[in-house]
Amino acid sequence: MPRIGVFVCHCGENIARTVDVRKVAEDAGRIPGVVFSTDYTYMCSAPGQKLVMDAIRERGLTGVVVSACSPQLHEPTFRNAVQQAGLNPFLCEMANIREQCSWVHPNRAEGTAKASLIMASAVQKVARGRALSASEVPVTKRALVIGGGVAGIRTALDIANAGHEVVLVEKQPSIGGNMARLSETFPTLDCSQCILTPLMVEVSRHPRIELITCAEVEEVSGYVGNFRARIRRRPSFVRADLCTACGDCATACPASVPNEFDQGLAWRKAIHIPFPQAVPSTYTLDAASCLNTQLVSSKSGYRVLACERCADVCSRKAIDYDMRPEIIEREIGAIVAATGYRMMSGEGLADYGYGRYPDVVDSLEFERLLSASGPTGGEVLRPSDGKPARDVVFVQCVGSRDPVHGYPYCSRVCCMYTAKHALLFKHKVHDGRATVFYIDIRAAGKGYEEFVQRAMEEERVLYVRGRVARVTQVDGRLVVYGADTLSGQPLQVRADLVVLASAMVPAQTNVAARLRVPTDAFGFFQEAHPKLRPVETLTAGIFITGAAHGPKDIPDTVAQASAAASKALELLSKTRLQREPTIARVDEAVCMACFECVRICPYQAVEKHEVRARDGRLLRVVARVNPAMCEGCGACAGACRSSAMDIQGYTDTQIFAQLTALMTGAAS
Amino acid sequence: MSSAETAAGPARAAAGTAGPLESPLKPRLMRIVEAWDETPDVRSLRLQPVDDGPPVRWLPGQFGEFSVFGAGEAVFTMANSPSRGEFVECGFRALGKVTWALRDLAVGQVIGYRGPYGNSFPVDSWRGKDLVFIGGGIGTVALRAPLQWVLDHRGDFGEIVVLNGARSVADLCYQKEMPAWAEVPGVHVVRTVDPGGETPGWDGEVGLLPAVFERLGLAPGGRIVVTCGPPVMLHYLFQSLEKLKFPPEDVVTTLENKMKCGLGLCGRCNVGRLFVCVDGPVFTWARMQTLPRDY
Amino acid sequence: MGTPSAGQIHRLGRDQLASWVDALLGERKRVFAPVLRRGLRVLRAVERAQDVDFAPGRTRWSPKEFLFPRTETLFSYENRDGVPVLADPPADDVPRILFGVQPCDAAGLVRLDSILLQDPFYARRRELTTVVAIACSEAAPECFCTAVGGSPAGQEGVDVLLAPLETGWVVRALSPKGEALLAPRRGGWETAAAGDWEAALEQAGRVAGSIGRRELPAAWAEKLEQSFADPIWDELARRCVGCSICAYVCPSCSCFDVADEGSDACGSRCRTWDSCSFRLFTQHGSGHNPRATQPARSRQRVLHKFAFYPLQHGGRAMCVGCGRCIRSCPVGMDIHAEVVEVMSGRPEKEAGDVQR
Amino acid sequence: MTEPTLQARTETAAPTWKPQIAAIVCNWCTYAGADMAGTTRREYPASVRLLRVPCSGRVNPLFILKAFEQGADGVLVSGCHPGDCHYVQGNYFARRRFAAFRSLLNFLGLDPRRVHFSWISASEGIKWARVVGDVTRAVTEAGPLTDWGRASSPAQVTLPEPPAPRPQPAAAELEAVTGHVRELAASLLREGKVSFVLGWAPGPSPGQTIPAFIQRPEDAATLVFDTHSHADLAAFLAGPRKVSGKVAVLVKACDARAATTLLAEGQLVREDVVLVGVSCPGMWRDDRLAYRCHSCDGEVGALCDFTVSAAGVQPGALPTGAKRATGPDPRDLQNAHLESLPAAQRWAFWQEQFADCVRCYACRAVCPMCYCGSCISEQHRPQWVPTSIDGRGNTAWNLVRAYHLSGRCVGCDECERVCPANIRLDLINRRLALELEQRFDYHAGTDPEGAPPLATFRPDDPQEFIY
Repeated sequence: MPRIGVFVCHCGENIARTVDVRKVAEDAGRIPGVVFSTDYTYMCSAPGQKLVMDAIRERGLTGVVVSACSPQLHEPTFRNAVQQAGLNPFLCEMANIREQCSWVHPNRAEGTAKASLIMASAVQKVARGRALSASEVPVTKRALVIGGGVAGIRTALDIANAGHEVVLVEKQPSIGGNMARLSETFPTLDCSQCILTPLMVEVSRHPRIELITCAEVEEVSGYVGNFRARIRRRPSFVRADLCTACGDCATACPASVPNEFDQGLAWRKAIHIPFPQAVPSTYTLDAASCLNTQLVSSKSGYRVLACERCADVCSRKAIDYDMRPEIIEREIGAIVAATGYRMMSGEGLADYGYGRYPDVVDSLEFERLLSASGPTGGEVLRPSDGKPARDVVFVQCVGSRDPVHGYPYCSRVCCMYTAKHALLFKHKVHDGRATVFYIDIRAAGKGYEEFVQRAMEEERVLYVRGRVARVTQVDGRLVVYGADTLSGQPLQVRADLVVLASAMVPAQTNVAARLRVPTDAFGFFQEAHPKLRPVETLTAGIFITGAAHGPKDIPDTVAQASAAASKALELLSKTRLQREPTIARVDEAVCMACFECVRICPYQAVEKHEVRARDGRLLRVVARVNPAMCEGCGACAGACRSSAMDIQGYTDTQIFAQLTALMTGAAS
Repeated sequence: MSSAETAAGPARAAAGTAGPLESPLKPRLMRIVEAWDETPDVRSLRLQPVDDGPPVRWLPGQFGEFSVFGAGEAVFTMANSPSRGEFVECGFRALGKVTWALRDLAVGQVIGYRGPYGNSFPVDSWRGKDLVFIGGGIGTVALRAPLQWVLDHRGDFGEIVVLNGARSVADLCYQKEMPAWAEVPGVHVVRTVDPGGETPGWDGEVGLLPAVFERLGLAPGGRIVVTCGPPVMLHYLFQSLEKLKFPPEDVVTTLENKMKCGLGLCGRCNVGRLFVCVDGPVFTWARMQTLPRDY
Repeated sequence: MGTPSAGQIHRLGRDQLASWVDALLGERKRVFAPVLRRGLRVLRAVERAQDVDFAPGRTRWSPKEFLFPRTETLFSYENRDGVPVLADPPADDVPRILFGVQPCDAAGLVRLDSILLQDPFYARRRELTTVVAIACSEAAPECFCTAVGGSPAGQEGVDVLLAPLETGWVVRALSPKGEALLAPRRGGWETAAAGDWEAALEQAGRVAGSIGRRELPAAWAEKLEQSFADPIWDELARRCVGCSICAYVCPSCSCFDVADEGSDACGSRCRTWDSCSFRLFTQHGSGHNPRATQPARSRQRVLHKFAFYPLQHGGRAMCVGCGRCIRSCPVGMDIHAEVVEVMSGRPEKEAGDVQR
Repeated sequence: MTEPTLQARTETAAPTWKPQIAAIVCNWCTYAGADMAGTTRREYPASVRLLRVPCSGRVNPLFILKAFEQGADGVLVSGCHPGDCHYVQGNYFARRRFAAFRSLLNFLGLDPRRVHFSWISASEGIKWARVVGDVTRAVTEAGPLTDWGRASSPAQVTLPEPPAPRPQPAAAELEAVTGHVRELAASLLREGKVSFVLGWAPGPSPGQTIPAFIQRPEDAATLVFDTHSHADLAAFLAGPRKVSGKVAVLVKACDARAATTLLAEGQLVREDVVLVGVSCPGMWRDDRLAYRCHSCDGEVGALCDFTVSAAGVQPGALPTGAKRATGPDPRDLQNAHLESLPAAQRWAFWQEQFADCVRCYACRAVCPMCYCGSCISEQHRPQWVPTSIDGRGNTAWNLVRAYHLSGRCVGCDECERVCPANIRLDLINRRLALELEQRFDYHAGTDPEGAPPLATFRPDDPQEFIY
């Protein structure tokens, strides 16, 4: 039985000037269920709050309506006050008669009448309210980081350094990601490996980081604080505990294939280590290129090994042809996706001759050509014939900002690395000629613009504003057809090497699907809010960082990695999670299992729940809301035809009663 | 046909020019003078007429239509005996629109009441006999009126056993009153909860009502069994009674079919050719055996 | 003009019937008569005789709604400072005439009377109502009044019976109310020729003969009641989809719901048609439902008409055989066929019963 | 109905009359925007009363209906701009629902000046004041809403009746189909592949067929297929009418679409049902081709396990090749005529139809899409649909059902066929289906895997109706 108190605030003159507050309080007194109503100058003041608290205690109020200002302002104040007086905070409602009444309606009669209706509506809402309490879920204090590039490394280290366990899963045999491939980094030109390797080593040695390479997250179930990850590790056929990375096996191995770490510009053996500084520092036998083609497909039964040279030469007997894929399951509290990017490939690059002419390379390939540890030892040699390149043309916005051939977005880093490429090239080939085709120069980072200016002015890199139409080969030399939009002239430039600043695209799109979090149209992870929640996803407990979220450079990636780590830590720092109680609830008796709610819920908070009889027989399947994941938006309730779904604190019953009160002043 | 046949014609004359009619479904206004929770979901109300008219009269077992204006009507048996008839009491569980609205009302608020309707417990025919009251859950509410009647006319009846059961201790109705019942000489009160429903300090019985009843070892001879409870409980209780050879004529219960009018008009409470609201709600088990299974 | 004589049978030309309707309207009587509206033949309060459709055949709805409205306010309430104030609905004392209904509909009103006359609202309207029925000149395939003791020229519940002749109508008052209705007109009306009435009855007899459906004897009631637990009901009503068309077109179905319309501040308590075919009709608040399945609900309607009601009300079936429920049922549920089917399946049936 | 049960509002438009407008607004944007208007003391009419909900996605469009029922003269629903939703997607769903519901209200002839939608951000106090001003002006022009649940004047509408594109089929063709249906039914039962065959059999009235549940092979001979095999038997596949056990069901083109939708909504277990498509020459109603059949070539959908035509039984959903002549859909022609009328006349037209509704719920009972075990009309906390059989309750019921069918109705028109009050429910359902077709390129009953149109969105969905 409701016993509601209504407290009408004058807000000094702010409300009282145009609203007859006494009349509103009197009107309140006439509403059935209202047992106390009064007005006061400043309800939010200490005496005002005491008035509310005393009335709750003395009159046994079961609901409170404060007719005052906007709930955005003082709802927390009064909910706190009523809680102190022993009343559930969700049984306190604000009737906003200031911002939405006295301040906007100068006519006293109209203002007063409307204020009474607003108050009556709040009374009806409280009268049909129920005490709500936050639900709690436990938190597993372990994070899963997917992707071992610089983003994943930084996140993993931050979380581990803060004292929580981390499972770092990397698809490749080594962590390091694309950053390990880079030669030097803009704008400081420090060596990429030199700054990354220490972090990689720190990861490998960290007592709280479990590094799982050659592995992919296959399935994630559960919810915030309580995920369960199923990780599949491919066999490396080399026992990490025995391998000393001596390299004898690779020397002996007869099978050579292009080295993907060098973007295919060099060769490696079937048994190999991706690069000298790889972490873990262990050789891996690549089953796809090994002569023993049955390694993976055979089911441990009858198998003939065609070649055992690596095993023969391995003094530690680390080679194990019988190694099988391994399923690793881990309980996880928070997940950070750092799956990174790859360079755009395919049809969109055809006009530029990429794939047709070996001397048309993309920027990551060029990084390897520039790298001292790369296939050419840092010399800029043409892939076609290994001769030094003297004329190099750099093309920006290849596939980026180009919805027709590629993607509408800007890849953000190309302007800077192209300047770096041109500059490094000029450092290596002093009399070389570097031409850059660009549309705009976007150099909005610390020291970035200066860096580009340096390339243009000090290194005399020729910047041509215009798009490149195509690249062909004439008489064995590449010709770049473009236009100088500043002069309006068509332009042809001969080149020994053409470097394409191709668009950055998401490296993996299946991870988002496995995590059941949305991506944008291009496969980049969708953040929960573009401004306010940039490293969270709509699914509580799943965070994103690095280029998986969108193209970004190393400083931004590292900053975001730490941001994601801090959001994950916020979660892991709690033993139990408190969730807002104003969330969806299903009347399972009414649910007809059309599961539109499941389709609609942006948070994956609605699940199909099997109702079973005592004997285990499946009776029916109904929707059920996971309180740990529901944010209370109500999109499900707005769709539910049988009205099985309702939002606590904003129930259909409350809304109907409020509408009635707003229109008639009465209860429904 | 009476007076002058006016221009309006004979039909009008036949009807007369009487004023507005009053519906038999129009309730009397009653004020809530007391309200309390029996269990977490069973609530009791004590009502008194708003007007100064004659007191409300009824017989044990009869029911009324209680209404909240704006929500509608619900049927409850009068929960108190007319021998304590200065008030009308009812007990109910909040299950639908009306009962939820009723539950939300405060002392002092006014509701509608009409009745009494239906037949009553044949208390006169029980004179001199031993009685067993068996109430399950909310069903106990329907037994309170005849029980109070019997207690108020203690001398007229023999030994009395009250078996009051519920799913759990918290769900047991009339826990506050049971000690007083037990104090009346010759009244034996047995409380029981379903297995799993007991609390650590529970000193009553544990077991389903029919089983506990069997354990009591009461012999049928001339003993009247008065019972009310959920359909499934009655089903098993009747099996027990059959096993113990209680004559069906000596077993009395009430049927709780859904009703709207209480007058045998609205058509929904019938069990075969009988209307529970008029021919019931009190039936002997013997009578029920002649009825189609429509309850 | 000669002295009108009670009991006299008259003969009306085609136009005379219409002018009678107009005259009744002129007396400020409310006349409900068949009209064609949106492709429906329905009874409506008419404002002029030319709107009336005197063609034979049933109307979509029975006339019961004019005595037992679809929704009716029982009283209104208003909360005045915490105390509800109740007010009775305004009285409506206008005399009314159900003009041109079928004899089965008139019989249906008699069934309604047996249930609802104890309600003063119904009783008042019933008192104010005079029933002018038209004897049927044809039977629809679903008609079976003759199977339940009725007739195309049935007189039960009829105050004035009109029967079609080749060239007009024969009119006869069958009750004091009917007499009273005819009294002011007698002077202007031609007396029926000898044999007119008989000719009309003969015509009705021919119509009766065209109804092919077998009799459903009142004596079946008890046997039907015993069929309650027969699994045949599950078979028969498997296709029943649970709408309430049967109950709402029925001239004798009278079940209702009582519900409040409005807020706690003001509103009214209303009585609204309800139907035994709805799940919620008998479902308890606890969720228990004595009639949990659609066949169980369908059985209730048949048994109410042919077993429970006759056993309560002196033998006659509640059904008057108008055939509306059969005609309008979305899935062709046939109450007549159901009764026959159940009885033919009763193991203890008496041969004579079914043959008859 | 002639008894005075309508509780019409008797309020009249006095010169001082001011409208009451319900504004349902989201917490994060519009409510804050309204606060901003207050903080900056930007005056606006006091006609608008706010109801705060978490998100415009929380707004069940039926709240709008409820507001009118409770006496609102106008309704404004407002949320965050697309892309700004606090819950990211709520307003996108809301936008689709509002488009459907608004189109329904427009079609029924509710004065379009009474219903408004807007996106107003937390910083747009000025926009809030302006929108409230505009809405108030529009509702004031529309005047007091006095005809909710009733027609204020006779509608006097005659709908055009187009000629049928094809004649009645030859009896021999129907007999051949009937023969094959019987054979197939008998063999399915004989081989124990199903426990029931659900088909059509002759009914008690001449020319009528009724749903038949055939259990024994020898009873298959009672099945018929003719131009009156109206019943959409998919209605027996889900919800409270669902037949238990493995069942073979005969479906026409429209019924097959219903089965497809049931599948899409997870109500059918595909393995439990054998769908037998019947090549349909069109159904006849009172000697006219049923409206829905004019534009239908009779070919069953791709889902069927068998297809029966005069030529015989084919396994799978192969086209029978018996493509029938088609013409324009008469429902569209009639709707076009209705929409050419002034809104007030259209409102009167529909109110006259709804006034005859007796709430027998036959429309619901025969509808394959109405599978809710507990229909919203049977729920009383809160009371979505008033119980009373009057203009108010009937309008609520018919609006609720129409909205709940939007994007789901496959146009079998069974509701309209069985309606004892001849309410043209087919026109309403058709109009909404067309709206969703045009807006969202969605055709109900064609894709067993696709998301229903109101359970999905595109960020660039049209929003021409939103301020």
